[in-house]
Amino acid sequence: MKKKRILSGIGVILLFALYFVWNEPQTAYAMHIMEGFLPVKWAVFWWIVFLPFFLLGLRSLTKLTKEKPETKLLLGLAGAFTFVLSALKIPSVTGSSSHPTGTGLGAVLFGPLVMTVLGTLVLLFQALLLAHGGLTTLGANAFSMAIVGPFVAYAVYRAIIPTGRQRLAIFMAAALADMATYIVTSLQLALAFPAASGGIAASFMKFAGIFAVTQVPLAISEGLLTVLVWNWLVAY
Amino acid sequence: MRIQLDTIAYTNHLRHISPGQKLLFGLGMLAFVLLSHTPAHVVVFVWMSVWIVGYAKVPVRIYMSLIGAIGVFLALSLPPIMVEISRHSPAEPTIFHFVAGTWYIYVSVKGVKAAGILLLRSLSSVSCLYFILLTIPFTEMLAVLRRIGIPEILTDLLLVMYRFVFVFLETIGQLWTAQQARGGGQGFTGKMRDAGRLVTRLFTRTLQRYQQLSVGLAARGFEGELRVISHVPVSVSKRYATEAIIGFMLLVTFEWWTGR
Amino acid sequence: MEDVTYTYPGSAESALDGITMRIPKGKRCALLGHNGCGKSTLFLHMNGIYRPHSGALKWNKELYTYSRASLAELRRRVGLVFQDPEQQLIASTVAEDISYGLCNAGISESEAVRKVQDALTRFGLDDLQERPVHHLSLGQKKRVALAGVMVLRPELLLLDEPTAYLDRLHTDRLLEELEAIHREEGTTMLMATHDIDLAYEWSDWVFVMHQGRLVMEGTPDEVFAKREMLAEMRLGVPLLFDVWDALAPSLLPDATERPRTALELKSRLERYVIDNKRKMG
Amino acid sequence: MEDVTYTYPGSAESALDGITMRIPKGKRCALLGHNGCGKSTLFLHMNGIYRPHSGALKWNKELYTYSRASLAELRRRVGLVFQDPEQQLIASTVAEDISYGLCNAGISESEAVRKVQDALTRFGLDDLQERPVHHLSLGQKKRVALAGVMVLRPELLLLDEPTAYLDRLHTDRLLEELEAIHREEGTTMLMATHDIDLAYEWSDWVFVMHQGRLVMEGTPDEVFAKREMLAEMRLGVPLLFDVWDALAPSLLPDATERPRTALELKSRLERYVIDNKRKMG
Repeated sequence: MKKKRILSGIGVILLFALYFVWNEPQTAYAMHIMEGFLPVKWAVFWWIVFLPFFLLGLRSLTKLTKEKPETKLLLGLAGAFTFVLSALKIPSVTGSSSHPTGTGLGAVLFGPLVMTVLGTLVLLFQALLLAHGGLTTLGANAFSMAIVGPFVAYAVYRAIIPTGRQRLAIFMAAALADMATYIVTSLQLALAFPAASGGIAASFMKFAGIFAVTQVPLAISEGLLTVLVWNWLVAY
Repeated sequence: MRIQLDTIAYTNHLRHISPGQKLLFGLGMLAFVLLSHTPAHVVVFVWMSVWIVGYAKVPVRIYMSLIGAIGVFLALSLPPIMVEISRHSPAEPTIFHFVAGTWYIYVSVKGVKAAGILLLRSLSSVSCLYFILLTIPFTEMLAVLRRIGIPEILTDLLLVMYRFVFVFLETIGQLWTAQQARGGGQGFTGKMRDAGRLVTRLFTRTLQRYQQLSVGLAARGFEGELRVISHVPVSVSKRYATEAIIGFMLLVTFEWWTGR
Repeated sequence: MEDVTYTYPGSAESALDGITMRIPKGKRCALLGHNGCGKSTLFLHMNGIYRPHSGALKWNKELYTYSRASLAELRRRVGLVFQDPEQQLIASTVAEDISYGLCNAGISESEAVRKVQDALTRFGLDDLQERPVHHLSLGQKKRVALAGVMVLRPELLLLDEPTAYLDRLHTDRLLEELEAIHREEGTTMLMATHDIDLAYEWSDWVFVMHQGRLVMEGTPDEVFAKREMLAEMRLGVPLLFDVWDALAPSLLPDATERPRTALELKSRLERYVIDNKRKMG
Repeated sequence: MEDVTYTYPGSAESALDGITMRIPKGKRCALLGHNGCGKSTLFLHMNGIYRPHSGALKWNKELYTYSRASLAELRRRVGLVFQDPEQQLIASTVAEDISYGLCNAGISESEAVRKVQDALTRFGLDDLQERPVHHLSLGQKKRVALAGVMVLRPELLLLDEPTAYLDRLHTDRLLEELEAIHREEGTTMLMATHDIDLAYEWSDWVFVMHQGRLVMEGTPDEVFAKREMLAEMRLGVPLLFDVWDALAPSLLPDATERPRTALELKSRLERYVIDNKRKMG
């Protein structure tokens, strides 16, 4: 009996290992909630949460471009740059490749409100050109990636920069923005799909636990990459 | 570098049908999927596939691989929903379960059912999304957005982004090729540094592009507006409109019938 | 009448160093010089994008005023085609991009649609009009950029290295198009290039710039006859010119006109060979 | 010995359509063809970046294996200089960029530093070594790109349109540098270009590609003698070749060698004129 239990334990571990190996190449999608995945009430809910931030960002953008029309071009190019980054494969600590989000760097460079609008447009492009994410789930995805990510990055950067350790600030901003995004995504999924036993909290542990395997190394990778880029940019 | 979905959108056989009509249809079906139940999902998936493969003439092989990729991803997202972890032995019927220490790990019949329903709903809404992506070129979508009164700042940003997404993809592809040709991409640190260099170079190129573009557009009389005249096909096909409306009504009836 | 006088003592980089030039109306002019000699900077001045630190520019004897309205007017009259078409194409399809300048000029929509159609036909872009810009080849992009500028019917067309990176086939096509524009609309043209063979074949008038200064101007024959100066700047002499100079004094001492294309040279030589044989015979 | 055989029946775009070619060792070869005829695709195959859909490539009679180690080895042996240096320069400063290939080749740091210094001196880049790449002129960028490849001492150097968009001054300098490399190291070179005058002047062996096929190869004299074929592809014939063909049969019936540069033509003609006068006199 005891032997059987150990065997089945090993079986579970093997199964999960296999699952993660499979899951790894799919990280491109992992931070996005697919079209149709959220029940309608949650899709609507996240749209409602997302819109005020978006409109605020839009207002500050409009003011900015009224004063200097060329800003429009700069922001458009920055958006294209962010989109291309998100399509770029970067090496992940676990070995295979993964995708950076670029929201950390963007928030530090342009400020979180502007990045909210840009990030949303990037998500829209991903949905429309690559079928990553979706239209009805855009509210939820934009909330986690284009609002929480940039605000966390900006707050972390502002908090650490007075200590004078700029590289650490950049690393933490980029890495924690990624982490925050993935935690919020897990929460969104947990709210939509509470576990039969243990409810939302148990469900959150499941989603967060599984994403952790791919997203934590990715967050570290993105942090490192952002620091590298920052070093080169500052040097020249 | 090209993006496959974008390229197909410019060559599909429904291209010359009014984008408004197609967008309305696609979004309408998407909303319907979110509000309806499983039997209707299956019907929608089949019907949208007929639109995409039959009417828009998207090659079956490409469509299958697109759906396949999404399917694999969806299948991988399902285990967290099916698997339950509890300290108590499961009260509901299970398909299998393990005991690991003091924890019970099990998959319940109810969980599998829920996952199956979710899978079908996702697939059928993805087919609606694909209908929009594969039949409406982005430029025409932009024209529709302009017409329905999306703020100018957004459409302008989308215009610039769309134009330069491809320029930058090209740049990044070329830089990557050059790194390969010069023996790059060896080991983790090597790959990391290469990726960092790529991003840095792309960033400086982006700033250069910005300067060039400001000058280039100033020479063409840029004063803050990016207005263009879009040539958008306006032909509303009666044949397709009829099928869409009748089909939609049948679907609503079907949903009402099965969803009670 | 076309009359641009322009002086501009150098900035820190002294991109332009006290240039005074006058572009003859209705002529095809070439502006020769190495990369980085100030050709592009000069163009951006003529288009009113840069303002000279000192000196002034004139259009038809009137000074540039740099007010908003006059700038818009100026940019309609002076069309600028950049070397890299990526720099000036903004919209996502060919037809939309061509309409961009028209929209800025405040032309009514129906009028603009008609003009875009004309331009599409004129430049053989009919089949491409709905094509997204990122599906075009370099030669096609250059053609779209040119069409987008010509649709405004500028009186002066500035071309910055229009043949750069094009192969001979596409260069020939572009030159044919320029030729047709010049014939039909009489547009004054100024082409910056470092291809002296091209300048020799194409232009009525040649300017030579070196290190921010205008060092020579004149008809192609006058300019290319100053071999020492050209050699000093290492600009070289057109191959045809060279070959002709090698041949003419001994073979055709009474020839007055130089051949401008390889074809012309060839037929002249063939005629000479026949004449010679007759004499001998 | 150099021996690349390569067959590749077209993909959907059929960029390369069943090409078989063999690059003669130690020669300076030119690869002629229009933009988009498949020249760049071919180069990327030779460098092992693309794998043929069918057919195979060989290096010294050995098949390409595409294993990690053999690819690294291959890329050390086959250096590829891209047309647009923007595309090839990866690092931020000149010295850093030149060291990039060395670092990848796993050469020890002290050795690498020495080699970078050599290369800097060799290509006259000493003064620029700390300069960020985006502050360089086009000519300088091309030189850095060439230095970054040559520092690995490849046995075969692939040059994609090296003179595209360079002015004559910089073209001459580049050709001088290539000449020096060829003389000192005996590197086999293959230059893709659409400048037939350049190909005629520079190369020992000429390949002509058209629409993904290799349509001709031979010595420059052999290839350019096939006028009809070249005309059909609208590639043209070198000017000097044309002139010589028009003159030689009647003036110098016993001439066997064609002149390759304008200077050579000139001296030949002068000699002829003198001879002639003496005969007449």
